[in-house]
Amino acid sequence: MIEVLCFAHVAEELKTRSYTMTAPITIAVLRTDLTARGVTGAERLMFAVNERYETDAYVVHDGDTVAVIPMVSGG
Amino acid sequence: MIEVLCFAHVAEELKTRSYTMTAPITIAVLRTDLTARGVTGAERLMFAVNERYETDAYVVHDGDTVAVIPMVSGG
Amino acid sequence: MNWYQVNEHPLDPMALYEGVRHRNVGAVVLFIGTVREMTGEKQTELLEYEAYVPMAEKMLQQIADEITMRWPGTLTAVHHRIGRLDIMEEAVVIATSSAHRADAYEANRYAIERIKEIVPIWKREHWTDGTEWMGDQKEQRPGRPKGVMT
Amino acid sequence: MNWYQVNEHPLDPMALYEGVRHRNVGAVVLFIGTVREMTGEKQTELLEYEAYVPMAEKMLQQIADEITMRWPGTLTAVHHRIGRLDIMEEAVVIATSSAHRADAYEANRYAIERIKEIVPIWKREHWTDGTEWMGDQKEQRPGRPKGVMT
Repeated sequence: MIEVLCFAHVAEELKTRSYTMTAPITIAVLRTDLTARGVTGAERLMFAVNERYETDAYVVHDGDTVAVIPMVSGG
Repeated sequence: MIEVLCFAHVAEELKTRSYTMTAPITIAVLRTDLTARGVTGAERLMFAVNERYETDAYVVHDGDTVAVIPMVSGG
Repeated sequence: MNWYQVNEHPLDPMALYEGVRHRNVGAVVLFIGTVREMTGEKQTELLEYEAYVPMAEKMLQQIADEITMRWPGTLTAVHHRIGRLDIMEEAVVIATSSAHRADAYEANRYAIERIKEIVPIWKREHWTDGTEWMGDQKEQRPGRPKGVMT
Repeated sequence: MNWYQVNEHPLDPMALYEGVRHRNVGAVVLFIGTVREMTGEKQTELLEYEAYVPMAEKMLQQIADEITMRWPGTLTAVHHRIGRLDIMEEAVVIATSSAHRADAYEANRYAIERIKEIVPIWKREHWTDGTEWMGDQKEQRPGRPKGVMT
């Protein structure tokens, strides 16, 4: 199992701050799944695994924490 | 008469913070006079008349205040 | 002082200033981002910031490390506030220090630009006519954010 | 607060920060110049600043006016200290504020560069091996300093 953390508009659209998925799974599949769950603009989301940015081909394993990261707007 | 104000190395070399000269006089003549008084690098000094920078051709008149301005180094 | 901090406490610019000073510093640059009321015709009532805190603090540390590589001897401290902020409150303070001013200025500017690229913090504008999560705009491209060092 | 001040009082960066803030400011940049101990192999014991005070304050005002012309809406405050300063003491504080960060950064950098061109303030280094008035170097050209606006 992996934990997927949600923030900002993603958390609002999913009405949750986290959910779980079965591993192993690629970020590309997580992205597709987010679209299926009704998240807008999933093709533009970024992802971090264990607090590091990773790209679509990355394989997430059991115990990893994935964060779905909309375009940041700090500062 | 005009008052000539001196700062930094100029004040030290002349051992005074001000002196007077007879007007009208150009800045070019004031510059030459400073060399005659023993100021080093007088060709590189700047001058302000009544707190405005002026160049060699400027004519200083009675009652004006001239400041001899070595290269600045504030900040 | 924590040098890289993301939390709900009001910011103290002087704490960061004091943190980056030492005997061989000749120049300190502080950037303070504050909540602005008007953006064109739109009026902000308050801002709300949310963060993925542990990763955000790690990314701030990474930005400071990038600065040390690019401008050796330059120190960087960054505090970012989250939660609800009123007009004029401080959202972010960046302090950079170095022997010479060029490094302190350039490093500081670099830090804020990098924060806006890689630090997982999100801003929601509470306009007088509605709310909006900022940043999820068409410029965004999938995958690694622009300029992430690997 | 006096916005353009040259005197012997210790500087208070937060006073300038508070001075340039208002509801439509999104970015404040502070530059703080401090007395550095080492310059290459040379060791500074203290610095001594001297100024032609009334003209120096007038030139600081002129620099702020130049900034307003180049970066409309940007506010600038500058305090410069004179007299004897120990290592780590503040010699100059420049605060700039604007709606957007680019203007605040650029205006601040512009201010310090202009101060070093036109503001009649002189620094004497007290090195461990002697004293030296800085600035009277071969780069200087007679007449109007580089970039003076007429």
